[in-house]
Amino acid sequence: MSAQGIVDREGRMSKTPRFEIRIAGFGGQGVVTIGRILGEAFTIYEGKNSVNTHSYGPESRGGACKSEVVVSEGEIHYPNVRKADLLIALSQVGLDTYISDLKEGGIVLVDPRSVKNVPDRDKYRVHEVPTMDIAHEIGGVKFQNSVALGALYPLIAHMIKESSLRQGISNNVPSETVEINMEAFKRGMRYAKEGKAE
Amino acid sequence: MNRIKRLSINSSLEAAKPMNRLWIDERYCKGCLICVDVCPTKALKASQEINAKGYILPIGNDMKRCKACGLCELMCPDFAIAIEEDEG
Amino acid sequence: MPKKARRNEAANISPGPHFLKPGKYYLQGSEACIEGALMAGCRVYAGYPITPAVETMEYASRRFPQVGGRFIQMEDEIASACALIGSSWGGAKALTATSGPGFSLMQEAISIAVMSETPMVIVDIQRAGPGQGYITASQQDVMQARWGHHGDGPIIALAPASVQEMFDLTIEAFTLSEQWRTPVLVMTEETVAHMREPLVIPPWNEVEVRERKKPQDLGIPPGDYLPWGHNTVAPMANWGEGYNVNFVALVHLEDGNITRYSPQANYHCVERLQKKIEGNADGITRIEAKFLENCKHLIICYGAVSRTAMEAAIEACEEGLEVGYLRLITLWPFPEEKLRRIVGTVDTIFVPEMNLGMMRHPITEALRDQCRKVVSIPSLGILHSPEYILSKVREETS
Amino acid sequence: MLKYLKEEGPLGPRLPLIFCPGCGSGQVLNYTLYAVDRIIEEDNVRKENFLFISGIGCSGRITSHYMNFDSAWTIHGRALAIATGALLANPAFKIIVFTGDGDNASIGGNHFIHACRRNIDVTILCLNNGLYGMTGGQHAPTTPLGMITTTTPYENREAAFDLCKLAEIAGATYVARWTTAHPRQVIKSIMKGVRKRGTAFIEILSQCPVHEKASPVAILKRFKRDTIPIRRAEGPAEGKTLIGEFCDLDRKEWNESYQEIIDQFLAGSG
Repeated sequence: MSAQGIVDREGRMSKTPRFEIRIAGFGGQGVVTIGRILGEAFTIYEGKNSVNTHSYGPESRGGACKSEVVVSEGEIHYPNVRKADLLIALSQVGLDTYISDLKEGGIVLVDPRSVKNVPDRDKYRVHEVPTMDIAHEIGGVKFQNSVALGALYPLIAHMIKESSLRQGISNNVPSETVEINMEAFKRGMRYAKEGKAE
Repeated sequence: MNRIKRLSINSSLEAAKPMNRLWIDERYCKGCLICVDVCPTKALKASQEINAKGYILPIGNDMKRCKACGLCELMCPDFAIAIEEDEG
Repeated sequence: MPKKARRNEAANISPGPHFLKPGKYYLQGSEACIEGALMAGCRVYAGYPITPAVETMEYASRRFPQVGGRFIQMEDEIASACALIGSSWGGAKALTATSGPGFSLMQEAISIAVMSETPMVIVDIQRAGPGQGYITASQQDVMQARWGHHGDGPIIALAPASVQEMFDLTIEAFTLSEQWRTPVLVMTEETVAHMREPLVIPPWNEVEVRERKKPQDLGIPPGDYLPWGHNTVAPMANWGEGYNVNFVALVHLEDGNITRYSPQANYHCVERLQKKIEGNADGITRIEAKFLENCKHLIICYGAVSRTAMEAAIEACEEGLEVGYLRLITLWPFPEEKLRRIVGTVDTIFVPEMNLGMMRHPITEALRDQCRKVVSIPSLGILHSPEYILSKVREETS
Repeated sequence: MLKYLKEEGPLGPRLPLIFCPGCGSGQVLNYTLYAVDRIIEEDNVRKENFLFISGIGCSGRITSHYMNFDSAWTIHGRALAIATGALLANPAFKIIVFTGDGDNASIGGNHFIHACRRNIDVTILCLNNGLYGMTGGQHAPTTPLGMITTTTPYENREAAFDLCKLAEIAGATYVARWTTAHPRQVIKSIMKGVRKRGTAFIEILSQCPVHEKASPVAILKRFKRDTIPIRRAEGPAEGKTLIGEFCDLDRKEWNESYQEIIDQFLAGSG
């Protein structure tokens, strides 16, 4: 957490510390869904304030796409990420574009299937999870977002309960796919903890 | 409609993967696999692994069967498959 | 949002189970806009798909029938705006949402609505222009909002800066459109419409819902009814109420007579419209000000950019630069007197906008003798970052 | 037909196409270029005479920045108005308009019926995928009754146009319907349309895998299964969509007729 809290003229804490998350990849990887689930989980189930924004090109598939979540105890003015605490890069372009915006010692989660050159390990806390492959094994690339969330959980467990993430996922995926998405979440988490998915 | 003689030359053939009379350009192919389905002699098939963009590309199933009929090139939505120029 | 405790009659449709229960939600700006419209008693949505206003329309297509409302996807934006006019005079509160290209198509219908004093609400989720531009955010339609429709004639335009305000200001838009019998524009950006943030739905009876004044309420029988007369805001009889209302948008006398044209009639007809809105600007408009006491410089902003401006103003204060913050919640009618009253004398006024400088013109005109210099801070296709605004402030004030 | 596309521009690559994997738009572009290639070859028409115009939507993106021709990517639904203008400046243009079911029959409906009424020399390729693809799967004037889309969550309650009937009634002199699964027929129809002086309207059922949530191959198979050529359809089409050529008439083309007015003056001035 970056501490920049100040008391403004009216004596109100108007700028509270922010935890900034950015997810980057290409259209169809669930980048927007991951952002929405994280935002909802932090706000509805953890009682924090959060702003989730996303931006993508006109392409429904294949175009570059990013989603951001800013989490804070108090008011959030500027809605976008300023210097990310956590970067999830599901594509090489996503990593290359945003790695420079990651704080020193920030966390970066990459998918080695599409990210070939891994970021500098002593500058950032790098985690590699083959989210695309794991999703592919249990049913298709469209479950990649739940795998990524599972892989992400151990890294932010100090800020959010597993149940909040699970609840966020079940609210934001088609009802008939909740089960597979939960399985995807479990495998992503297990891989992050034990280095293997099954 | 005679055999499609004037074939489109994939001008950047070096970038494409040669497969005995067929070139597939991985920069353009999005793994829709229409070519695999329309090939009358089943010369193509879907590969097993996914590429960096998450697509499953077509690969040769049995390229000896390929008659260079051009149906795959005709039906490809992304100009990603081309038949080797016919010297004859 | 004006918090007057009044039961939410909402055109005598008791709040059905499908209103969101009071409490905290996590919605997208587009969704909050629709929830606000429903809460305000809006029961007709007529729209056409255009990025980035699609989510608003899709959410409306799910929600409107749930509360007995009707949703339609018209053949284009011209048709959508025309449908709003029909729905309004048919007795309903009507809404649409669009973006730049669609907003341009709607201007003729808006002009007719201004002349005929037709209440309706249009949400413009601005994207980069001109032409096809791009689908990212912008504030490049704010002058079109005022001057886009042909001819004179005022308009009311609000600028929400958060998901909560997409809810609150849509309700306020309907309140103002019914109260002043005028089209009201909600000028937002792709940023706010697509942003997800907490939204608090207040207890329903705290939501001020206003209905248009009707001749029946004032005891005016059909024979004596002047559709464009009686007082500053003429009561509005709707079709189907036995008042034989002849909707016209030609220059007309207060009873709707269009045969006795004269330059005087023309002047009176249009000047009356202008006075109705511009003359009551002080009551209609709202602004938000912070850190203004003895500030040396001032940032004036609106909409999504105000989120960055607030962060920049706070950090500027941290650096000892005396920078005040003022946000226009209402763009049109331009709150000139209010600004002159609230802003003392300052050195430099910074106007960050997601265009090449538009609202800086009325700002400059209003405060020309209360500041040394107005500096425009433009950004196209992307929301200003705090660093960008701060760098401009430092540059000008060093 | 890659030779008719610009793979590179002075400031960088122009491909791959923007379309989703397996989208019909790319196929229609390819079929069109095959037809144009044959016409340039057989009728020795100059490549410079061809003009591709499109509106907005997925179909609009067909005449994007990679066309190795003169092209215009214009306003939603207004391609035909712009085409009309082009013909007023130069009646010799061979104009092909790419449009979609929404672009053409919803916002562009008025220009569509007037172009047919006037019988201006243009070949209209209307990709009909039954929905709005670019903006995310909303219903269109061609969406069948009962369909669920992102703007008809409780089933579509509006009847759909028959675009070919509309074109025919409005006055188009060549009207045909095919699907992307009938490449040779599409190519032949496009060649006929370009060669015909007058309004040629060719509706092409085109797949949208993303919003139909089906594989491109499955939809192409469905196009083959659920359509029946007019020749073989004696009785009612038993729920199948009629494909084939609906009309091929001769009626004076707008410019041809207007030229008669101009010629009077030229003749008069002797």
